[in-house]
Amino acid sequence: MSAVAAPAPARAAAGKPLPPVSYKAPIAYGAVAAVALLLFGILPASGRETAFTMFAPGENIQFSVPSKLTAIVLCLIALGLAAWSFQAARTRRKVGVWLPAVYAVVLVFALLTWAVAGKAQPLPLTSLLQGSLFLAVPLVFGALAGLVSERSGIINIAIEGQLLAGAFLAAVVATITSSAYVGLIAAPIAGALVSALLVVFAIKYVVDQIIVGVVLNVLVVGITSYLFSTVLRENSATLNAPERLPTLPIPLLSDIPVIGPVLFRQTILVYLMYVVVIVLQVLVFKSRWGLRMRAVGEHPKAADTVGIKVNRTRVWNTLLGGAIAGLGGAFFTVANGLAFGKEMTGGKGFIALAAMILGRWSPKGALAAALLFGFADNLQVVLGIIGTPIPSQIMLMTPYIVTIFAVAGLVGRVRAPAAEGVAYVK
Amino acid sequence: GSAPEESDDTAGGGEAGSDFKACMVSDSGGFEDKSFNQSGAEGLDRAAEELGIEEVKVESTAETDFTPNIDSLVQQDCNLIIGVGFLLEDPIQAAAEANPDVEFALIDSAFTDENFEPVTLDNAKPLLFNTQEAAYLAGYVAAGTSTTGTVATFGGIQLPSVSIFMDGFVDGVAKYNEDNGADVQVLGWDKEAQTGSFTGDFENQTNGQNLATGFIDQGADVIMPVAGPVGLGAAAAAQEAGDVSIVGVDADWFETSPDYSSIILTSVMKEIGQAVYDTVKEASAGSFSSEPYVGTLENEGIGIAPFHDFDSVVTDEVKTAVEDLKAQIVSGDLVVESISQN
Amino acid sequence: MSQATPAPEQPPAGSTAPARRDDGLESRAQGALREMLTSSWLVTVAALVLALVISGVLIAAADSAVQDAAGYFFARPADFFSAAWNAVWGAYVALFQGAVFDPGAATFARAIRPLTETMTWSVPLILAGLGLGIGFRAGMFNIGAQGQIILGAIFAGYIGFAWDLPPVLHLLLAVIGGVIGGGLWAGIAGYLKARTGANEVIVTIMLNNIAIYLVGYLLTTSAFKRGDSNNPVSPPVAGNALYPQLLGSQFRLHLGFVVAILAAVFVWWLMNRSTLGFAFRAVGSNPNAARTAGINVNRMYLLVMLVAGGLAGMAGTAQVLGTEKVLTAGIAASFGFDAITVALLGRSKPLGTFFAGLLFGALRAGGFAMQSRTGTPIDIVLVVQSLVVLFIAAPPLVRAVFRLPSPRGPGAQPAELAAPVVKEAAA
Amino acid sequence: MKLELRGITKRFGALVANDHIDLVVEPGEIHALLGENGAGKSTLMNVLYGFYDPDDGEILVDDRPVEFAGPGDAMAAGIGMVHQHFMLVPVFTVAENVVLGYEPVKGGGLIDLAEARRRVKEISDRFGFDVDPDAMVEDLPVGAQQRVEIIKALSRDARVLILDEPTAVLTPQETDELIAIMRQLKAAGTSIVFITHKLREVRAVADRITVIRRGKVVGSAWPDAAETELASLMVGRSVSLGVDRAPAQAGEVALRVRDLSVLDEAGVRQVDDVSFDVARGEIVAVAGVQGNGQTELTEVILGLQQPVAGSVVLDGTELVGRTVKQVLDAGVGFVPEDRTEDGVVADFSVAENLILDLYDRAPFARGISLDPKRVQENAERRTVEFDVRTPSVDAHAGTLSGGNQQKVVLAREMSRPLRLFIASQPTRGLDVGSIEFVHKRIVQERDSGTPVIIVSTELDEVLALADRIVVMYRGRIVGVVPGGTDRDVLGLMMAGVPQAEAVQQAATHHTVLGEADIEASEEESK
Ligand SMILES: Nc1ncnc2c1ncn2[C@@H]1O[C@H](COP(=O)(O)OP(=O)(O)OP(=O)(O)O)[C@@H](O)[C@H]1O
Ligand SMILES: Nc1ncnc2c1ncn2[C@@H]1O[C@H](COP(=O)(O)OP(=O)(O)OP(=O)(O)O)[C@@H](O)[C@H]1O
Ligand SMILES: [Mg+2]
Ligand SMILES: [Mg+2]
Repeated sequence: MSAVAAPAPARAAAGKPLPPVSYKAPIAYGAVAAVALLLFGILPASGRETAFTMFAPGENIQFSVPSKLTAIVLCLIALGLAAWSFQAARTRRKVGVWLPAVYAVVLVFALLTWAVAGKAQPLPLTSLLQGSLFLAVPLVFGALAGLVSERSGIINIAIEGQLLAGAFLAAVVATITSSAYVGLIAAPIAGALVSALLVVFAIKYVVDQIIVGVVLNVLVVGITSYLFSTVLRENSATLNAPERLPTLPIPLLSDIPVIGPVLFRQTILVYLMYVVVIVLQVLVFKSRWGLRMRAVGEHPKAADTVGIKVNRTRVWNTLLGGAIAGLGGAFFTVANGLAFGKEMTGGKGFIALAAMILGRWSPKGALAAALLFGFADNLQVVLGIIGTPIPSQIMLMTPYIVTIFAVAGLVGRVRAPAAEGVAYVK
Repeated sequence: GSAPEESDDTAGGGEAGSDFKACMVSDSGGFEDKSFNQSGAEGLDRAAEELGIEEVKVESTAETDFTPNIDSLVQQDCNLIIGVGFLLEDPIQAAAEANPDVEFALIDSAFTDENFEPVTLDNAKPLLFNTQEAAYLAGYVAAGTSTTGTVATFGGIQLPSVSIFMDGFVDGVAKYNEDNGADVQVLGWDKEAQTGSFTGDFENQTNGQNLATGFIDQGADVIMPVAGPVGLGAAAAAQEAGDVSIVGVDADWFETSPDYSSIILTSVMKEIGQAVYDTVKEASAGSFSSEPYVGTLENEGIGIAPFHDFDSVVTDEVKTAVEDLKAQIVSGDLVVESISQN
Repeated sequence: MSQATPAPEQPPAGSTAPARRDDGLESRAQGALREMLTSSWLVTVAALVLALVISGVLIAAADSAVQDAAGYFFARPADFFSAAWNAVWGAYVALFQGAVFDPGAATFARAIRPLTETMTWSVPLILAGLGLGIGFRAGMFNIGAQGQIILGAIFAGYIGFAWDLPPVLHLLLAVIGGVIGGGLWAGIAGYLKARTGANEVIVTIMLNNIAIYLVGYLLTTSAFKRGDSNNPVSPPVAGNALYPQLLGSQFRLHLGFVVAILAAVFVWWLMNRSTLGFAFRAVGSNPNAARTAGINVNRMYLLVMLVAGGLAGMAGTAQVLGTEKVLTAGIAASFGFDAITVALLGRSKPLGTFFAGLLFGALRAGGFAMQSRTGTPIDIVLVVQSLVVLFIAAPPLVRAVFRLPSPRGPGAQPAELAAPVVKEAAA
Repeated sequence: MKLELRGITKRFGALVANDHIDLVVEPGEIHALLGENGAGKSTLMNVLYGFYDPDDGEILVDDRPVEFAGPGDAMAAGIGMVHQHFMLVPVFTVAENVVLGYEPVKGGGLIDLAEARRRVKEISDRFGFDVDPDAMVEDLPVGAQQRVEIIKALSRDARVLILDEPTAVLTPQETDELIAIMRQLKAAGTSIVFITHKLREVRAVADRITVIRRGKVVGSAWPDAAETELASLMVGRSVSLGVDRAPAQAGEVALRVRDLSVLDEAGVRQVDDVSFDVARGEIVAVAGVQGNGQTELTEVILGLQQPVAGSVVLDGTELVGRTVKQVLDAGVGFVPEDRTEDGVVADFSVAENLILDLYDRAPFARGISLDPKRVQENAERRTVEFDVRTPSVDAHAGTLSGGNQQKVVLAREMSRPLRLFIASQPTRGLDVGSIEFVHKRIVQERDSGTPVIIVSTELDEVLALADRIVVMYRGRIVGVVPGGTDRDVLGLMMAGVPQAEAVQQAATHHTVLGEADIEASEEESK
C-alpha cells in the first residue's frame, strides 16, 4: 500500500529468491552497541544511581536504578539484538522495523542512564516525551503539507513561508477578534495564500517549482517582517497580543500514566494534528482522492488519459498543503499564546521538509521523522537542564546530527513521486 | 475622517528645537528584541521627544550590516552615533577613528587596542553595565521566594552579555543558601564550567516555552530567561503552569509585557535607555565626554524592578536582605564578579 | 535566456535559408523594435519595475503620512496620492543613491562609494552563487552554501589571525584554507549522497544549522578568542592575510571582487571547456546516460560538492579576509540563502550569476541608505528581491502586464516559459 | 458503434501532425492504421480520445457529432484506448490502475478495493488473462502490463477500442493471444482501431487498412494487399524489407561468458548461470521477451552491474569487476536499449552527445581541457557519415526524432576501433527506412571482424541479423539456435519451451502470423 512496499511476489516467485547476504547492518549494530557498552557501562565508575521520574495522575513516580549495571544490561540487550540481526542476515530472513526501533530505544536509555548517573535531578521521562511532541508539532504539519503537494507533483519548498504566514495571520486575527479559535481558522488561509502564489507561478507560468518555493520563503519573511516593523510595532496591543488556545484534557485518556498527559492534555491544535495524520494516512493510500493525487504525482499523463484533471488536482492539493502548513504556523502564536515575532519559525519549515523526505512521503513516516527530530532536540534540552559538561552549542547540534545519521544510515535512497517538480504541459 | 487644514501640512513634523542629530544602530536582534536594542531605542526616542533633537535609527540584520549602517549614518551627518551591543565594538571604533568630528557611543563594550588592552578614544564613549550586580539581587530574591527550592535561568545564545545575567543570578542564589542554610538549586547555568541551557536563537519563542516547561517539570518555580523575545515563551509557559514566576531582564517586564504582569516577580533592569538619554543630552548640550559610563547599583544604571504583584509574596526578610546586599555592593564591601563583565 | 528552446523555424540541414520577405526599411525598423521589445533584458527591466511598483504599495501602506491621508481620502484624494508618491519615491531614490551614485555627497569619492559598496556586497553572493549554480547544473540541490561559507570563513579566518606568514603567501594560504573548509563541509553531503544515497537537501540543511553552532562554539574557545575577552569575536586578521583594497582605504572594495570575476571565468571554463565540467553537466542532465557512458556518477556527486563548497568557502574568505576582517558568528549573514536565489536568477550560468549577484548586492547596499534616510525598514529589500526573481522567471506575466509583444508572435508555445534550472530536487 | 472522423487537423506549433484526416470505423470492424514513425497516428487517436483538442474537424459517434473536453468524455462515449506508451502508474497495483478515474467507493471516499479486484477478475476470466489484481504494475512483465491496459479499457465498457502499437512488446504467441482477443471483441460488436508497424499482423487481422503519411491519409487498402505494396505506400518510396548480407565469416572466439549469474536488489536471480561465446565477425542475437534477463546480461558485460558469479572474458581479459569506463576503454561499443534514458543527454548538443564516452581522451580532450574545434569537427563528420538529420550539430539532442537520436548513439559507439559491439533494441520504434540503415551499419561492423551481440525482442530483427540466436527465458538460456530458425519455434522458446519440444509443437500448431509467413512465402515462390 505504501509507495515503498516490498516488491510484489509475482517475480520473486518466478526467479529463485536468494537475497545477497549483507552483514552491513548487523555489523553496524554490533559496533555501536559495543562502543556504547564500553562508554556507558564498563568505563564509568560504579556505585552511582540514576533517577527517573514520571507523572501519573496526582503524583510523581520516582525510581532509581544502579547506573553501571543498568547501562551494561541495556547495552548487552542491544548486542543481543545485533546478534539477532546477524543471524537473520545469515539465514536471509527479513527483520521487521521493530528491531531497529527497539535497538534505538535501548541504546537511548543506556545513554540516559549514563548521562544522568549521580545527578541530583532525576530524569523526567514524561517531560522528555511531552517536549518531544511539542517540538514536533510544527514539523508534523509542515511535513504533511509538503507531502500533500508533492504527492500530487508540486514540490513545496515554501513550507517555511507557509508556517510563518500562518503564524502571522493567526496572531493578528486572534488579537483583532479576541479569539484564539478565530485565529486558528485564519492560519490555514494564510498558508493557502502562499500556496496560491506557488501554483500561479508553477502551474500557470510554468516557472521552476523550486525557484518559486525558495523565493516565496524570502517573500513571506520580507512581508511579515516589514509589517511587523511597521504596523505591528506601533499597535502591538491591538494587533499582536493573541489569546492562547486552551488546553483541553480528554477525560479518562489524559489520566493514563506517563503517556496520558503527554498525548491527551493538549490544545485543539495537537488533537487536530492527530486527526490530520490519521486521516491523511488513510486517505492518501485508500481513498479516491488519494489515489488520484498519487496518480497525478507519479504519472500525470496516465491520470489525464483516464479523465483526471491533472493541473486542477495539483492546484487543490497544493492549496490544501498550504492550508495544513498554515495551520501548523498557528502553533508558533495562538496555540501557545505568543505574539508574532520576526522570523519566529526559525527554519522549522526546512526541518519539516527534511522530515517529509525522511518519512518517505508518507504521513506516518512524516510523523515518525518529526518525532525523531523532536525527541533528539528535547533530549538535548532535558540533558541541558539536568546539567551537562558539554557546551551548549554542541548540545544544540544534536538533532541535526541525529537527522544526518538517520538519513544516511537508516533511510538511504528514497524515491520521490516520479513526476514531482515537472510541470504538466500537454 | 476629515481633512486637516491645508496650512497644517507644511508646519507638521520637525519641531524647530535643535538641529542636533542623534543616531543609533541596532545589533542583529533589531529594535523589537524586548532586550537591549529596544531599551536603547526607547532612550533615544525619549531624548528626541524631550530634547527636541532629531533621531535616526537603523536596524542591522547581521554583523555584516554594522559598518554600512554606521557609514550611512555618518553620511546623514549624525552628530552622535550609538551602537547597541558589544559586537559593534570594532565597527564603532573604526568609524570613530575615521570621523573625529562625529561623536560615538557604544553599549556593552569598551574599546581595546590591537593587543586587546583597553584604550580611550576622544570621541567614543563606552556605556557599560555591571549587570551581574543586579542579577545577583534578583537571584537572591528568586531563591528567597521559591517554594520548591529550585529556580532556573537560561539564555538565547551563549554570549557574554547574556551569561553575565546568569552568573549574577547563580551567585545571588548561592548567597541566599549561604545566609539561610538553604539548598536552593539553580538549573540551567553552571557558573564554574560556564555551561548551561540555551535555546539557540533569539527568535523561536516556542523553544523558550519548551525549555521553561522542562525547568518547571524539574520543579523550578522561578525562571529568569535571558533570551530577548524567546523569554516571552518562558513567560507563557510559566503562566500556563500556574504558580511559577518570571524574572524579567533589561526592562521592567511588569510594564513592558502587560500580558504577563501577574507572574513577574521582579526584573533585572539595565537602564540602557537612561544611559542613552543622558549621553544624548550631554552631547547635544555640547558636553560630550568619552569617559566610560558604568551603570551600577550605586548610580542606578542597573537595579531590580519593584516586586509589584509579588510585593506581598516576597518576605520582609528577603527585602531587608536585598537592601542590605545592595548597600554592601554599593559600598564595595561585596564584589559580584562575572568573567563576562567588561 | 531561453536558449533551451529549440528553434522549430530553423531550416533542416543542407537546405539554404528560406528567402525572407523583406518589405523594405520600414519593416526592418519594426523588426528591430520588436527585437528590442521582446528581448530578455527588457523583460528583466520590466520585472524589476513591476517588483518595485508592488513593493511601493507596501511602502506606501506602512507610511504614516499615507495612512493619515487615507483617513480623509474622499475629502482630499490628492493628499493621499502625493503622500504615497513621496513615501515611495523617497525610498527608491534613497535606494538608488545608496546603491549606485549619491549626487548629494560632499566629495566625488563619497558620491561613487555606493557603487563600490554594491560591488563589495556582491562578492560573497557571486562566489557562493557560482558554487550553487554548478551544483544545480550537476543535479545536486545544494542548499548548504550558508554552512559552507561559515566553514570557509572559519578556516580562512583562523589561518589569517593565528598564523604569521609573509605577504602574498599568507593571503594565498588563508584563501586555500577557506576553499578547503567550504569544500570539506559540502563534501560531507556529497560523500553521503554517493555512499548511502542520503538526500543532499536534508544533509545540507542540517549542515547549515550545525555550522552556525560550530562557529558559535569555536568563538568561545581560547584558540579563537581575543585574549581574555569573552566576546565571540576573533582577533583581527593579520594584514598580510587581507585581500588588498582596490581603491584605497576610503572604500571597502577589495581584491575579492577580482577574485569573484576570475571565479566566474573559471566556472565558465570549468563547465563549458573542461572535461570535468562536461561530466558534471552530463550527470546533471541525465545521470543514467552518463553512467552508461562510463562516467562515475557517484564520484561526480562528490566532486561537484567539493567544487561548489570550495566556491562557497571562497565567499567566506571574501567576508573574513576582505570585508569584515574578523571572524564573528554572523560572518555569513544570509549570503548562503540569498545565493540560492542569485544562482537561480542567474540560471546557474556564470555570467547570469555575476549580474544577479550585482543586482542583489545593489539592493543590499541601497537598503542601508533607504533605511537611514527614509526610515523604510530594510525588510522591504527582501520583498523587492523575491518579486524580481518571480517576475523574471515568468516573462509572460510581465509581458501581459506591460502589454509587450511575445517573442514568437501570438500563440507562442509554453515551452518558452519553462526553462527549469533544477530538474530534480529530491530524487 | 460507428465512428467517424471528418477533416481532423492538429498542429503542434508549426508542425502539422494531422492534416484534414477523414476516417470511418464501422461497427464491429477491425480497422488498421498504418504509417511510419511520426506519421501522426498516435496524434489522431489522441484527438479521437479527447486527449488533444483538434484545431479543425469533427468527430461523429453513430453519426452524431460529439465534443470531447477530455478523455473522460471520450470514455463516457464508449471509446477506450490502449496507449503506445503504457499509461499505467508503476507504483500502483493492477486493480488500482484499472479503476483509476472511475473508482468504486465505499463510504467516506474510500475505494472499494474488493469491487476493483472483482472487475479485474471478471475481465481476466472472460479473456483468459492471468493477471493478479494485487500485483504492483512495475513488477509485471510488459506483456502483462499490456493486458492490464486492455482490462482497463474493457472495464469501462469500451465499444470502440483503440490499440496503439499493442504488439511491439509481445512474443508471437502473446500476439496470437491478442489477435484472438481482438477477434473475440469484434464478434461481440466492439470496433477496433489497430495501429502497428508490422505489416504481417495487419494482414492477419484487419478488415480494412488506412495508411497515413506525414499527417495525411494517403490511401486505404484491404488485408490482402502485398507487404511491399503497403510498405511503399507508408514510406512513399520503395523499400527493401530484408537485409542483404553475406554469410558470417566467423573467426576465433573473442568473448566468452561463463556461468554468469546476476541478482537484482530484491535478491531475485535475473541472470541465471548463463554461458555462451561470440566469435569475431559473427552476430549473436539474444532473443527473448522483455524482462527475461537480457538487460542485466548486457549491463553486466558493460560493468553497470556486478554479477554474483561467473566471468566475462574478452580477448583474454576478464571484464567482471571492472568499471564501465575500463570496459569501454577495452574496446566495447554499447548501444543501450532505452536511448532517451541511457543513450543520449537530451539537453546536450548533438556534438556533445557524440563524445559522451570519449570526452576525456584525445583528440577531444587535451589534459583537462576540451577541444571544442575537434568536437565540432567530429560531429560534422559523424552526422554526415550516419546521416543524422539535424538542423545543426549544436541542436539539442532532445529535439531530434527518435531515429536520429539512435543514429547519434550508433555513430558515437561505432566511431572508435571496437573489439566487441553490443546493441540492445537497436531499431526499437524506428521506421522502415531507418531500420534499413541501422541494420546495414551493424552488418558492416560484423564484416569488419567485430564480434557483435544484438539484444532484441523483435523476432523480425533477430531473424534479419543473427548468425546465431541465444534465446533467454527467466534469466536462463533456453537454447542456442542458428540464424534463420523458424519463427514459431523461436516464439515458443521465448516462452520457455525447450528447443526440441518447441520444434515439435511448432510443426503442429502454427501461429496466425506463422501461417501468414508460410502463405507469404508460398505466394512469393509462386
Ligand atoms: N506533444 C507534441 N508536441 C509536439 N509535437 C508532437 C507532439 N506529439 C507528437 N508530435 C509530433 O507530431 C508528429 C506525429 O506524431 P505521432 O506520435 O502521432 O506519430 P505516430 O504516427 O504515432 O508515430 P509512431 O509510429 O512513432 O508512434 C511527430 O512529428 C511528432 O514529433
Ligand atoms: N519536442 C520536440 N521539440 C521540437 N521538435 C521536435 C520535438 N519532437 C520532435 N520534433 C521534431 O519533429 C520531427 C519529427 O519527430 P519524430 O520524432 O516524430 O520523428 P519521426 O518521424 O518519428 O522520425 P524517426 O523515424 O527518426 O523517429 C523531427 O524533425 C524533430 O526534429
Ligand atoms: Mg519517432
Ligand atoms: Mg505513435
